[in-house]
Amino acid sequence: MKDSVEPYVTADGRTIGDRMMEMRNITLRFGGVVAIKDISFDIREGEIRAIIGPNGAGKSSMLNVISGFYHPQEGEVWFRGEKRPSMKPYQVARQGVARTFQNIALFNGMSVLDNVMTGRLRQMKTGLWSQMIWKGPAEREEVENREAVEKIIDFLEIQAIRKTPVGRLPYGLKKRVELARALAAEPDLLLLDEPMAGMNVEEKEDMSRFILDVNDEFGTTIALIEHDMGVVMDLSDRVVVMDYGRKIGDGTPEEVRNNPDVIDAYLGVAHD
Amino acid sequence: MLDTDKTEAATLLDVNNIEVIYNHVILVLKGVSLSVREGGITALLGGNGAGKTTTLKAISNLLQSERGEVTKGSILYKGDRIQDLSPSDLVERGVVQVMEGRHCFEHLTIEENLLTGAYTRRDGSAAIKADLDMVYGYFPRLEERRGSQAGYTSGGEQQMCAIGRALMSRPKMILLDEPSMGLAPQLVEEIFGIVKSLNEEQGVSFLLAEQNTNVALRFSHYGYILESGRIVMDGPAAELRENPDVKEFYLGMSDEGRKSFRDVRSYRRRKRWLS
Amino acid sequence: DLVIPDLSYRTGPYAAGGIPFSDGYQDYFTLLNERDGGIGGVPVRVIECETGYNTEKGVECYEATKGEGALVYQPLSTGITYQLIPKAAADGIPIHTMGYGRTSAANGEVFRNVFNYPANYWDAASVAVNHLLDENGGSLDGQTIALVYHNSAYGKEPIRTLEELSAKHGFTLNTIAVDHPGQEQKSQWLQIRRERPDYVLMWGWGVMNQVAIQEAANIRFPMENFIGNWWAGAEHDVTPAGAAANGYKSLNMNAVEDMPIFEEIQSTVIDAGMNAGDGSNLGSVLYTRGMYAAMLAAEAIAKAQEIHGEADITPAMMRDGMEALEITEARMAELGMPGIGPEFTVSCSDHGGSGMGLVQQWNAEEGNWVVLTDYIAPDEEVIAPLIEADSMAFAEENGITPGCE
Amino acid sequence: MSDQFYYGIEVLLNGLMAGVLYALVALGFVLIYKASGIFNYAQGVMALFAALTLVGIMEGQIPFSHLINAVFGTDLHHFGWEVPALFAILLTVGVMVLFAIAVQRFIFRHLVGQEPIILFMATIGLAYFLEGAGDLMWGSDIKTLDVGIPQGGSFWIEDMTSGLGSENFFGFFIDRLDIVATIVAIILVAALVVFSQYTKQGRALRAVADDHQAALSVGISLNFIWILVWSIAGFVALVAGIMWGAKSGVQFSLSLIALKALPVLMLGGFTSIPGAIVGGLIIGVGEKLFEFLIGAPYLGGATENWFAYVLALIFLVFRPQGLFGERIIERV
Amino acid sequence: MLYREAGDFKTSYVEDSQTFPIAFDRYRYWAVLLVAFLVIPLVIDDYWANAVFVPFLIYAIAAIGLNILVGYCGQVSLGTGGFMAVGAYACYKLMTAFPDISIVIHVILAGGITAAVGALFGLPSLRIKGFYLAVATLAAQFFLVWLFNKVSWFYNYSASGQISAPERSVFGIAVTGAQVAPWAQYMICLVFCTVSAIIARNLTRGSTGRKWMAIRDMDIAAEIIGVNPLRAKLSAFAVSSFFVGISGALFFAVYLGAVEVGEAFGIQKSFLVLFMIIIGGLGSIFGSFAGAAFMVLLPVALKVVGVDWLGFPTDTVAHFQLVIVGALIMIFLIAEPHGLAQLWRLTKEKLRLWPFPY
Ligand SMILES: Nc1ncnc2c1ncn2[C@@H]1O[C@H](COP(=O)(O)OP(=O)(O)OP(=O)(O)O)[C@@H](O)[C@H]1O
Ligand SMILES: Nc1ncnc2c1ncn2[C@@H]1O[C@H](COP(=O)(O)OP(=O)(O)OP(=O)(O)O)[C@@H](O)[C@H]1O
Ligand SMILES: [Mg+2]
Ligand SMILES: [Mg+2]
Repeated sequence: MKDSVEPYVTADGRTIGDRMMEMRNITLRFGGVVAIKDISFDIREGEIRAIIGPNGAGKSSMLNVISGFYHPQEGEVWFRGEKRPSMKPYQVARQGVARTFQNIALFNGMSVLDNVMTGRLRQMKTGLWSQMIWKGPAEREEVENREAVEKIIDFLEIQAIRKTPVGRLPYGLKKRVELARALAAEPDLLLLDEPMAGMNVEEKEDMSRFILDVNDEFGTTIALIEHDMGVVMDLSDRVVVMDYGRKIGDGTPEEVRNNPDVIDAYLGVAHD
Repeated sequence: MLDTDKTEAATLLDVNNIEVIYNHVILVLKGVSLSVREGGITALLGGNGAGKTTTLKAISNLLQSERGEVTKGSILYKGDRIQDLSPSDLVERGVVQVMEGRHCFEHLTIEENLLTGAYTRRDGSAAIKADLDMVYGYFPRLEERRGSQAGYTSGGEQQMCAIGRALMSRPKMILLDEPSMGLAPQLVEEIFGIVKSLNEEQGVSFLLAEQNTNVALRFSHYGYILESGRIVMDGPAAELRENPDVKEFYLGMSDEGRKSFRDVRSYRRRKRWLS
Repeated sequence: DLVIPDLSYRTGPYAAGGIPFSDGYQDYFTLLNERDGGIGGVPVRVIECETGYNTEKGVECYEATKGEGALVYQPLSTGITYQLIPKAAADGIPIHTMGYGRTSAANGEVFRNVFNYPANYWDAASVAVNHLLDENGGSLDGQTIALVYHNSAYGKEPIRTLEELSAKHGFTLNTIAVDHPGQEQKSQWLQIRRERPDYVLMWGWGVMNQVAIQEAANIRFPMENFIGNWWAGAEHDVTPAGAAANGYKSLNMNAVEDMPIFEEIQSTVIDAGMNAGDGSNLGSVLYTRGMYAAMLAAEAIAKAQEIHGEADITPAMMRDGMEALEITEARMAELGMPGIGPEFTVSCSDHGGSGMGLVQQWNAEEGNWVVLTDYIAPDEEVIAPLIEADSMAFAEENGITPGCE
Repeated sequence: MSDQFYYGIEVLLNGLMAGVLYALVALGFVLIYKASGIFNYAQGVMALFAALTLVGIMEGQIPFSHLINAVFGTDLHHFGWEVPALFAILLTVGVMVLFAIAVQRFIFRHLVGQEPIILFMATIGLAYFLEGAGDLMWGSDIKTLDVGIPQGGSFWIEDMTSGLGSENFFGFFIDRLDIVATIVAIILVAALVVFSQYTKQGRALRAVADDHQAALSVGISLNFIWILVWSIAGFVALVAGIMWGAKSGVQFSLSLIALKALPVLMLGGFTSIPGAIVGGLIIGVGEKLFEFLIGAPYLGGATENWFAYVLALIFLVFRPQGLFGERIIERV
Repeated sequence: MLYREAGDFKTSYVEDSQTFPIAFDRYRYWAVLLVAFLVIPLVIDDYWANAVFVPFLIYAIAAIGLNILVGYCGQVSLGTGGFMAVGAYACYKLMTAFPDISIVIHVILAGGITAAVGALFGLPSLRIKGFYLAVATLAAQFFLVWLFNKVSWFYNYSASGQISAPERSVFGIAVTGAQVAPWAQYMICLVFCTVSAIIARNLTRGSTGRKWMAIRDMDIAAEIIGVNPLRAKLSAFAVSSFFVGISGALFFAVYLGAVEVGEAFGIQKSFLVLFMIIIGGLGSIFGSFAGAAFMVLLPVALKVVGVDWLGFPTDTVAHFQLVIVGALIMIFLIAEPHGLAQLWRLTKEKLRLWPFPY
C-alpha cells in the first residue's frame, strides 16, 4: 500500500506522487556526538531528492541509516507505506536500494566487469551446486546477467576499461564504475553520496546526464548528496538541508536557495 | 584578483620532461615539464586520469611505494636534484604534500594527526603549539573534534585535518592534491582563502592539482593543463580563464554563459588540441 | 659396496638428540672401513639424509636411497617408522628401530622385515618398574608412580604396560601429559608437587626433558626418584639445569662406560678428520647408542655374509642376517665394547631382543652418567600378551598370515 | 580452608607468573605491529637468535665455525676467552640493532605500502632465514644459559605459607626466576608505555601503522622508525630469550614460545602494550586454572595449548579488537 | 610477437568468460593435461611419485582450498593442518568402518565432514577479522590436534595412536597400502586434483566467487550491496575445508600411509600451505599450483644440489636450505608481492607488447 500525499509537479513537468521512503524523527548518536538530531523527511517515487549541508552535518550518516548500516537510536524508517523493521544492510539492498559511497568503496582486487556484476547479486539465484558444475543453469544465468551489465557499461561509456582491475583506475572513472555497480542492481531507490566530487566540469556534465537518464529511463528514484550547488540546483526536484545534524530547510531548489538559514549555514552568499 | 606577473621571482621547482611508469609496464606521464616560481601559486588542471596525482607524487617521491618510478627527466628544487631524496628529507627541506583522498591516520585523534605533521620540526613545543592554534583558527570545526579519532570524522573534516597537518610542518612549498574535493562551497572558498593568505603572508608556494577549475584559476597565478600524461596548454591563470577551450571544457561555460546541467548534450565540440 | 642410509636430523627441535646419534652411527662404519676395509672385505657406504624429524622428508629420503641398494633403515623417528613399515615390506628391505618405533614389531611372524632389538618401550616401562621393585624390596604396594609423558604417540606407548603393571604390583599410576614442545610445564609440576608421588617416570624428548628436569629441581622433587626413559637420559638433557640435575636417573639400553673402541675411533677416525660431526660427542650417551646401532647392523651384515656365502649382500640377505643375529659377551668384548648391551639372540618369532635395560644416574659434579645397575630384565609375562594382541590386530587389518617360512 | 583452595591459589599465582613470561614475548609482537602493522612471525626466532648470540658471545664461540670447518677442513671452535654476562648482553643488543638495520634495509624498505598479509609473509621468510642463519652461526646443539638469574622455588615464600591449609600443605611454590621476570617485565612495560604514549616517536609509530604513505608524506622517516622499533623488539626478544633460555637451555624450541604469545596478543589487542601484560596474566591464569580444575582431572591433561586460544577466542567474540586494542574502524 | 591475443575476438559472452580466453593458453592447458594423464603415468617411478608428484598434487589441492578462503574470501586461516587432520581421520574411520565402499567415496565424504567442521570453526569470522582471525583459527588447529591425539576412538584404540591406511583399491588396482604402484598413487591424486581445480575455477568465476571477493576487498561495502556476509564467509570456509579435507585424506591414505596427528598435521603444515598460496599468488588457481610446486620442489632440489652434487654435509645443507627458502620467500615478495601468478601475468603482458617496451 502506498502512502498518498499531495502530489507536486516538477520543473520539467513530471508529477511526483507517492512516498517511497519516509524518515520519521530520526536521531543518531555516536557516543557523545549527535550526528542526526530528530530529522524527518520523505523521498517520493520517481523524484531526485538532494541532501545538502556543510561538512559533518550528518548527510552520509543519513544515507547510512537508509541503507541499514547505521541503526538510529530513535525514529522510524518507513518504506513503501510500511514501517521497516531493523534490518541488515544486505536485506535492505535486496529490497531494491542501491548506493554509491563517498570514499569510493569498489572491490579493488576485481576487474571493472566483476565489480559491476557484483551489483547484480539480487538477480542471480543459482546455488553453490550448480555453480560448481557451471555448465547449465549457472552459465546461463551468468550470460543473461552479463548482457544486462553490458548494457549498463555501454550506457556509462566504460566499455574500454571492462577488464581493467579497478585499483588502477583514476578517481573519476572509479566513481563511474561505482555508479554502474549500483545501477546493475536495477534499484528502485538509488543513493548517491557525492557522485561528482573530484570531477571537472566536463565530467560533471557527463555524470549529470547519466543521473537524469537513469531517472527518466528507468524511473529510478534518486537521493543525492552533493556539494556542487550548480549540480544540486539543476538536477534535483527537492532539497533537504542539514546542519549539525538538524534539518534547516526542505523544499524545491528555489525555496532552499532563498532560505536565509540555509544561506547562513551553508551557501555563504546567495548562489547565482 | 591576484596579479599574475607578480615578480620575476626565481624558479623554486623545476620539473623537466619526466616520464613515470607504474609496475614497469604502465606509462602514465609522457614527458611532463612544469615549473613553480618562488612565492607563486601554480595550478595543475586536467581531467580524471590525466596524471596530476602522479606528477605530484613524482615530485614528493611517494611513487616508490606504489610501484611507480620516474624513468626519465629531472626534478629540481631550488636548483638541486631531489629525485633521490627520501620523502622525509623533502619535508625537512620544506616540500610537503597533501595527498588526494585525505589519508588521515585513522586511529589517531585529530589533534594527534596534526601533531604528527610537526614531526620534522625541532623548534620546540611552544612554536608547535602556536601553529596548532593557528590551524584551529583556520578550521574551528577541527578544534571541536580535536579528541575524536580521525577515522570517525566526516569526509570534510578529514580533508581539513589533512591540510592542517601539512601546515604544521611549516612548509615552503605545498603540493596540494584536490583540496576542494568533498568540501562544502563555503569551505572551499575558505580553504582557498587560507591558501592565498599563506601565500601572501608567509610566502608559501603552492602547486595545486584541482578539478574545480573555476576556483583554482581564480586563486592561482599560473596554470598548466595536463591531458593523458602530457601538458597540452599553459599560461598565466588570467589568460587561461579567457581561453575558449578552457571555458567550455573546464569552466562549463559556453558562449551563452553557464549552461544548466539539465541541458547538457552528449554532443560537444572536439578539443582543439586533440585535432 | 654395502649401502647404509643414515636418516639423521641435525636441524629442528630434536637436533640435539639427532646429532650425536648420527655421529656415532657413521663413525663406527668409518672405523670399519678404515681399519678392516669394510665388512667381509666390502666397504660400507653411508648415505646421510637429513629428515629434520619430519615424516615427509623421511619418505623422500627412503625413496631416494632405496634405489642405491640400501641394506637396512634406522629411521630414528617413530613417525617415519610407521610409514616405512608397509613400504619396506613391499620392497623387501629390513628396518631396524632400536628402542623406538612400533613395539609389536617384536613379533617377527607378523613383521618379517622389522626388527626392534635390543629392547622396546614396553620393555622399558617394565624395566623401570622392576628397578623400583628392587629398590623397594620387591613390593610397590601402596606407592604412587607418576608418568610424565610427551603427549604424542611416542609418549603414550608405555601407558598400557604401566597400567597392567600397576594392577599386578598394586601401585597407583598417575599419567600427566605434556603437550609438544613442552616449554611450559608449570601445571604439570605443580600437580606433582601437590600429589607427591613416590616416583616420577618420564617419557620425554626434546626440550621437554630439559624443562622437566629443571622444574623437578625447582619443586625440590628428589632427583633419585625421577627416572627418565632412554630418550630422556642424555647429557644435553641434564646440563641446562646445572647442579640441580644431580642424581637424576634414566634408563639406558646401552652402557656408557669408557670402552676401548672409543680410543680406536679417536685415533682412526677423528684424528684423521673423517668424523661425521665435530668429534665432540664421542662417548656421550647418544653417540654410544648410535655406534651400538651401527655395530648391530655390522654384525648382521657379517652374519648375512656368512649365511649366504656372499660378501656383497642384498637387503633380503641382510634380513636373514638380522634374524639370525646373536650378540654375546665375548663378541662385544672382542669388538672393543664389552658390555655395551645385553646378550641376546634374534629369531623369526622374536625380533625384539632381550628387552633388558639398565639404570644410570647423573653426576652433575663430574658431568657424567654413572651406571647404577646391571641389565634388568623386563616382565615378559605382562609384555608378551600385549605384543601378541597388537601384532595380531595388525596382521588381521593387513591380511598377513603370521608365521615363519 | 581446604588444601584444594590453597592449591588453587598457588596455581593462580603461578599462572600470573607464567603470564608475565608470555607477555614478555608478546611485547615484541605488539611493538612491531604498532609501528608498522606488521605481524612479526619471526619474533620467536628472534628470541632464539638473541639468546644464541648471547651464549655464543659469553662462551667466546667462533661464529660460523661449523661452516668454516666444513669448507676449509679446519678445526675451529672457540676464541678461548669468556665474556662477562653484562658485557655480553650489551654486545648482543648491538647485534640486534645491526639486525634491525639489516631487516629494514634489505626487506621492509622494499615493501612499504604492501598489504599486511604480504608483510606477514615476509616475516615468515625472515623467520626461516634467521633460524638457518642462527644454526649456521652457532650450531644447533643445546646451550646452557646462565647469566646469574636465580632459579628454583623461593624458600622464604614456601616457609611463610607452609601449613596454611592442613599441615600437609607445603606452602606456595613460586619460582624465583618468575619473580625476576615479573620485575623486568614491569620495568619494560612501564618504559614502553611512556615511550609510545608520551613521545613524538611514539606518536609517529602509530601514524606509520595506520598509513605508510601518509606517514611518508608528513616527513616521518619509515626507515628510522622501523629500525627503532625493530631494535627495541630485538631487545625485548633478548630479554624473553634470557628468561626462557634459563629454563630450558637455548635451543631451537625456544622459537616456539611465539606460539604461547599469540593468544596473549589476541586477547590483549595487537596494538596495546599494557594489553600484552593484562592479556598475559589472563591467559596464564586461565590456562593454568582450567588445567587444574578441568583439564587434568577430566580431560586427560595437556589442554593448555588449545585452551589459551579458545579463551582468547571467547574474549574476541565480544571484543573483536582484543581487550585494549584499537577499535577497528568500520565506516563507509 | 611471441605471445598474441590480437585477432582472437570473442563473439559471445560464453566464450568471453571461459577459463582461458586466449587460444594459445588453451592449447597449452590441454597439452599439460595430456602429459599429466598420458605420459607421466607411464614413466613415473617410486621416487618421482613419492618425493615429487604425489605430494605436489596433494598440496595443490590443499592450496586451492586455502586459496579460496584466504585469496578469494580474504579470511586468513592458520587452521589448515587441523582441517587436513579432520580429513585424514575421517577417511581412516570410514575406511575401517566400511571397508567395502570405494575409497573414492570415503575421500569425498571425508571432505564433506571437514567442510562441516570448517564451517563450524568459521563462525567466529563474522566478528573477528584480519590477524585476529588468523590467530583465532589456531584455536582450531590446536584443539583438533589435541582431540585426535586424546580420543582413542579416532585411531581405533591402537596402542601408539598412529593410524595406518589399510589396502584399498579402485577398479581392482591398489591405491593405498603396501602394494600400491607409483602410477596408481599418482593417478588417483591427479584425478582428485584436476576435479578440484575445475570445481574451484567454476566457483570462483561465477557469482559465488564474486561474493567472496567482495567480502575480501571490502566487507562492509559488500554487505551494503547485498552480500550476506554470514553465508559468504561460511560457504568459503566450508568449500575451502572441503578441499583441504580431501587433501588431508589423500595425504594420509595415499601418500604417507600412516600418520600421527601432531607430527603430520601440526602447525607447520598450516604455515606450509599458507606459504604456497602466498608465493604462488593469492586469489589464483594457477598460483596454488605454482606455489605448491615451488614449496615441494625447492627443498628436494636444494638437497640434490647441495648434498649430491656439491657434497656438503647434510646438516649444513639443511641449515642453508632454511636460509635459502627464507631468503627466496623474501626476495619473491619484494620482486612481486602478488606471487608467481602475477609474475606470470606481467611476463605475458610484456610479451604481448614485445618488442615495444610499453
Ligand atoms: N598504482 C598505479 N598502478 C597503475 N596505474 C596507475 C597507478 N596509479 C595511477 N595509475 C594510472 O595513472 C593514470 C594517471 O593517474 P593519476 O591518479 O595521476 O590521475 P589524476 O590526474 O590525479 O586523476 P584524478 O583527477 O582522477 O585524481 C591513470 O590512468 C591511472 O590508471
Ligand atoms: N561511525 C561513527 N562514529 C563516530 N562518529 C561518527 C561516525 N559516523 C559519523 N560520525 C560523525 O557524525 C558526524 C556526521 O558525519 P557524516 O559523515 O554524516 O557527515 P557528512 O554530512 O557526510 O559530511 P561531509 O560532507 O564532510 O561528508 C561527523 O561529525 C562524524 O564525525
Ligand atoms: Mg559525507
Ligand atoms: Mg588525482
